Amino acid sequence: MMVEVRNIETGYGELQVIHNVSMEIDRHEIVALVGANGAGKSTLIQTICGLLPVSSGTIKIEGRHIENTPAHTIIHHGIALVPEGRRLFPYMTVLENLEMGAYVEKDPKKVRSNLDWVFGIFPKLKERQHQLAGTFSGGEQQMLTIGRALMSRPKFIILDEPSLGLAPVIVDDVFKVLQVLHKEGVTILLVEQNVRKSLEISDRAYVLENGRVTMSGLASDLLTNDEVKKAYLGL
Amino acid sequence: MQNQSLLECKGLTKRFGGVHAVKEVDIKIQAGMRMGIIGPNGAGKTTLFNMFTGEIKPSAGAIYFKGHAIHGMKPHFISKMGIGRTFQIVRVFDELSVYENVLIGAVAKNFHFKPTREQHDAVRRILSLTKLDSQKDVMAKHLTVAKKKHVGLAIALVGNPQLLLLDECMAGLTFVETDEMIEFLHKINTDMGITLVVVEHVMKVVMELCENIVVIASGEKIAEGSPKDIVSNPHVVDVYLGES
Amino acid sequence: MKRLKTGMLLVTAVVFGIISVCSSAFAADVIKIGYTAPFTGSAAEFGTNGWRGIQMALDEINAKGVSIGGKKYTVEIVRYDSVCTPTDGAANLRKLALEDKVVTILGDHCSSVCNAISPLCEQFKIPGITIECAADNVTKPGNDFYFRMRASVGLMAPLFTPKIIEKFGPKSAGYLVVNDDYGLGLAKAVEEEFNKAGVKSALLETFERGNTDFTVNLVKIKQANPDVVFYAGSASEGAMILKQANEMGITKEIKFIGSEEMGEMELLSLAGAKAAEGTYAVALWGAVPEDFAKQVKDRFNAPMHYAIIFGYDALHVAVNAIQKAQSLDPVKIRDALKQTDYAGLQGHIQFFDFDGYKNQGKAAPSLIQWKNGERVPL
Amino acid sequence: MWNTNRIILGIMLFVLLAIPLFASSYIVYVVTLAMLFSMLTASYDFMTGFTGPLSFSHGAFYGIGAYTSALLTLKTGMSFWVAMPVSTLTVFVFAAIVGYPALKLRGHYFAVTTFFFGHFIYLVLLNSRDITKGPLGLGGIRPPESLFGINFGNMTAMYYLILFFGALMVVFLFVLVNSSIGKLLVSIRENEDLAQASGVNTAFYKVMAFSISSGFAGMAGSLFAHFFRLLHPSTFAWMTSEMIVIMFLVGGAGTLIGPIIGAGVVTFILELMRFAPEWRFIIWSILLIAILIIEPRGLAGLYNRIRGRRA
Amino acid sequence: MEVLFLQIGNGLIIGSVYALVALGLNMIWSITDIPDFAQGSFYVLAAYVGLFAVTLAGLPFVAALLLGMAVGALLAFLCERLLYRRWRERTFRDAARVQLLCAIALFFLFANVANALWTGKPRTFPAYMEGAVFGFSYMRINVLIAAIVLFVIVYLFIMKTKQGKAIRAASMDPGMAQVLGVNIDTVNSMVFAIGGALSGGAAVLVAPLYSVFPSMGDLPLLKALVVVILGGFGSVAGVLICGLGLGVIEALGAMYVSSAYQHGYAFFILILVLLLKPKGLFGRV
Repeated sequence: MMVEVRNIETGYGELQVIHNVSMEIDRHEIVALVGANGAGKSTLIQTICGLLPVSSGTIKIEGRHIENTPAHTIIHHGIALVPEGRRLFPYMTVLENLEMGAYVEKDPKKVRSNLDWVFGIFPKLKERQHQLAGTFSGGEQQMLTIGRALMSRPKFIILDEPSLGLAPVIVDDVFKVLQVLHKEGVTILLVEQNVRKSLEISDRAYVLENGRVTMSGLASDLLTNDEVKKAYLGL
Repeated sequence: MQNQSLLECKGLTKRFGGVHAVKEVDIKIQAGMRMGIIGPNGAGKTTLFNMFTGEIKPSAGAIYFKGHAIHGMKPHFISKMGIGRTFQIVRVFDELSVYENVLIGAVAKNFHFKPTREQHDAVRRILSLTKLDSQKDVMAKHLTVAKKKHVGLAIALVGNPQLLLLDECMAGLTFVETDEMIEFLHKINTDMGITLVVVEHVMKVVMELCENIVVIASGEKIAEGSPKDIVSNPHVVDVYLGES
Repeated sequence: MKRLKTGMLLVTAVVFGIISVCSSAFAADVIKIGYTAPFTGSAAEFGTNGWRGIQMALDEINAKGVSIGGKKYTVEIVRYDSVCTPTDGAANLRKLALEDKVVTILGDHCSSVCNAISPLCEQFKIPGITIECAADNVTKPGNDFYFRMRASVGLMAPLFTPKIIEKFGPKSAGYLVVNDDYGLGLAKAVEEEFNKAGVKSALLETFERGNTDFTVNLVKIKQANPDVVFYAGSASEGAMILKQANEMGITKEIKFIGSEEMGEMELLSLAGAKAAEGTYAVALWGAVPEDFAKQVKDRFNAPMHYAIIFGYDALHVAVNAIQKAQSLDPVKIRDALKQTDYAGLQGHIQFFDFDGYKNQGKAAPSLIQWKNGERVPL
Repeated sequence: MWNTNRIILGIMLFVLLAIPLFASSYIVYVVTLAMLFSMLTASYDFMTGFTGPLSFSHGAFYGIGAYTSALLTLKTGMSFWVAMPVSTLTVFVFAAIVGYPALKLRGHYFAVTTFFFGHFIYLVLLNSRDITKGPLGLGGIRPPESLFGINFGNMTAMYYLILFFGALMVVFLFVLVNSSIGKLLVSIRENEDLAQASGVNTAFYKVMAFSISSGFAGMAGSLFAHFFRLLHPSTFAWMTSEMIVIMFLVGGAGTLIGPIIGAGVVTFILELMRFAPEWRFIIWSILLIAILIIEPRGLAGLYNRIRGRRA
Repeated sequence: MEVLFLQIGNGLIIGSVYALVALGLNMIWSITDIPDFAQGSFYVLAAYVGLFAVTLAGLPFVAALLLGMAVGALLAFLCERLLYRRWRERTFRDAARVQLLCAIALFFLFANVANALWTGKPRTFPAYMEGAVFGFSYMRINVLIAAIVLFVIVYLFIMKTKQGKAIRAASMDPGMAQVLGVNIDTVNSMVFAIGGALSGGAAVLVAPLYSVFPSMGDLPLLKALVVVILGGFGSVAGVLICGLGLGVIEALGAMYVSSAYQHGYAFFILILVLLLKPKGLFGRV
């Protein structure tokens, strides 16, 4: 098992947001996490990334506990995050942003080869590597964010709303990239509003409602599930 | 008054730097209507709202409320004219009790050196309407997100607005709570005659609540019509619901 | 909770420390003399020197003891910080006079504070002796209880300006002064005397206490090019000015005359002999016994300074008056102070009433020139 | 809370009324200064504690009030009883003019800007020698003219006069704070955007709070001028403004009574340490840091914690 | 003409001191949101340490300079570790104010410690070099040169090195930087240490020109605060330009308007700039 989340409870101060959530992600899987705004998806992700402490429960990556470890050590476990809203460093160049992605990599040769790999996936970034990230368009920024996350050669990558605010054509590109990554053997947790699209490319999915997992199963099953259709597809 | 719309915007445009957040949008909202505005995140819905309430000045275009041009006016002035709003990221007066939160809403609209008996009565009425009376002495920051949304709604309602702008007021609510909220909104629309404009993601809400829907994508209005028309509009399904 | 505990412990410790120190030192047969001076803030250096002089005198006095009516007493100094602000000075004086019941008060060093405490001395009928306040108005509207040993700026100026005019015959003069009562007061007095003798005023430059860079002022002086520059301010700022002026070659072209602080030995350690070379200064003391200078040097590692001498003399004057009065009654001490005729380190000390001044000493200042690191009297 | 406040204020008033009956003139003097500082911190709290922006220019308004009042009585022969309201009003208007552009700045920008404004006022007081006599100090200020046969030349009368105006001001501020105005001010502190969207003219209320608070500082300044009868720019330098902020935070922001007590406590501690001239401010800074570590919300926070634990 | 040249030169030299103190302050402020008043007292303590290094230990000036920088860095580092960090999480509303107040308390504390330990008497820092050119002594010119060298070093550090990039990233988005493996605690310590080193360096550089005394840090600190706001957060070049510019404006203002208000011009400029450009002249982050 790549990721094991067991019975975690967490929240902000006195406000509990996540109630007894468990989740498993196997190696080389794409798992979708869907739910309404405010259902607790972002909170769950922040907890996995160490930005929020858990009040109870465990999180394990490849059998090692990572709950309540400082956020800056999480990346050593092979986890990378593509955050909601992209959160690039706008006054740094594309190249610098990518280098930040490999911040924990000490070997410059490995950084170089990771960079070549990312440039291979996103050739456009190579062309414009000296441009400031803040001057990019939304779609380009999304590509850069994914590229930055890949720079650490993660085993497990979490994408938080990668299609947010992007034109449909660009959204397609993003999802294509995900499939490429999947083929390269990266485990993916995909948090999406675009429920239909994400279920289409995922292996399995969890539905989060009000801080609790209410449904889970194969993505193809959920896609045809009437309740999901009604709640998230509005049909 | 019959053929004059309550709120109307013409050619409304907002540029941030070189980017068009909102581009030449025309919308007419008739009094008593329940209008929905939908669109993908980043489409410019909240920017549109912020221009209606005066928080952002439009780059071009005009907004009329009850026939008066209100673009460029200060938010507190627009608020006093009868436009209430709630915020996408829920905002309350954190370290004050729920009662005080709502009382501020009343006092801000109609200033008396000491809040009058009528104002206190109005606050109590609104609190029971929004089912907050049992929690009226709780400090607002200790409430759940759902309850905070009610407080935000109560602050807006206590000022007797003619038009209420609701920015994602369902986000984070359970299905049961959502149903209750829809019912509540119906009630204030019919009983109190408040015109509603909602920005929503949850399609179910828009479908059940709104008579008329405007779809916005990349800052532009791409469709307008009844819920049924919108759902069957292939263009809308493309950009908003995701193509199949 | 642990945080709270450690914090509480800290507070208790500090408070307890304060109380224990406060309640000590209530021995019998002690004459208490108050001292208010700036010990912190930008004027702290003045208090430091005064306190050195007082400590020197105190040890001498206590070695012999003071006998009143055949009873031996030792002297104790109660000193408080005035931070050079009038409100603090007034609080000090009230505390000294009413809580500590001192018989005489020394201080302060800042004229603004002296102005605030002098009426209080009269109100509480307790004699006060200022160490070095120089503004005229300190003793001018004067009262019977406030004394000053040194000549005020208005008295000083007529005493040394003729020497300058006689020696250099300047046609124009510039003024570079610290922006406070002392600097401005002295500049005004000197300017008056100069103007009477037909010396034109070229420019008046002021600077704030605590300033470190004076190049801006010096360039302006260089441009105005007066025959002499009169500086009024402390040695510390004066030293920086001399260093910076020397760099720009100003002291070679324009005769630089400093006020009394610039005639102090410590100028050498601050500015260096090279920067001071050839400049002139007003001097408040001629020579002190060598062993006294050596003692000061050994004890505080400090060069001689007039404030040390003034502090030393002030305490001696006060104790002499107490001994002469043979009483610890402040009013009797005041009467004895009026009769003071004491040969101090700074010269002969007497208090006079004249021209609206009251209890005013008038030891005449002299002029010196710095040559090869020596004070050479003119 | 309102009731506890009333009890505390009542006890304080009683103690303050009684102090001159048995204490020495030194104590009376120190308490008078503490009362003036309490007036400053309470009025400061009205703006900063209730509407939010931290400012470092309160000492400057104190100084403007003091010099205005002193100069009016000295140069025009105006009576203190006219000069005090006039100087209060002057500071009020002046603060409104300054505050309108300045309050558009947010956060530390506003704080640092006010800091320099305070320093600038100090420089003006220092360098306008023709008017303020600058560093020579403005002396010869008359005590307030006798009223109802009370001669304000003696300190005890002055003490009661300052107590009277201080109490008046505190009552006035309490009434304001407990009125709708107070609620609107707090709404700005809690969430400026929501307040604006709810119909609060935030710009107006911020400037109003700033002006009222500065006006009262001016009034305290006027009282100080005629109490101490000698003005020197150093009394109103940046140190004073910082002291006000420290007393305010030690007391606890937004409680009105906290800063009043804070001013007293800080004055008391500093007086207590007068015996150690060189170490006074060192001990004081360490104590201050210790207070911040124990209870960053000040005395009011400590009180709430102790009460909360017992309950 | 010569006068103008002299004044501009003097302005640049004073300005470079402002800029040095402001650079550290700017980095600290933009990353931790603390206006670290205590920098003014690190300035004082570093000057004393430099002084003792030269007079008591007989070290050469360069060694004293490095020692002063090290002491400044160490003190700033300790203050962050032991004090400011307590309130970093900002779990209550007044946390930012508490940090500001703590900074002011530290400023009081260290300045008074220097006063108590070494008295208020100014001390002379021996000259380490003789001679002058165009009316500027070599020591004076060195201040400007050293300031620019330090600026270049800091610039290269934060632009080119990995740690520098981490600092920049943390100033733009601390949460994201953490997720990428940047330890925010380390970044904060580093920034404070750099700030302390720059303040300390500035102090030792100018000490031979002036004197060493407990309140010597007041004016540089005040001016540095103005420079930080004028320059805007996160711009090294902005700080340098504004620091030097403020120095020159003060010198020219004192020359042609009035020297009594030499230290008041900063205020005018600040108000003017903030009214026109509320984010400072070069601000971006």
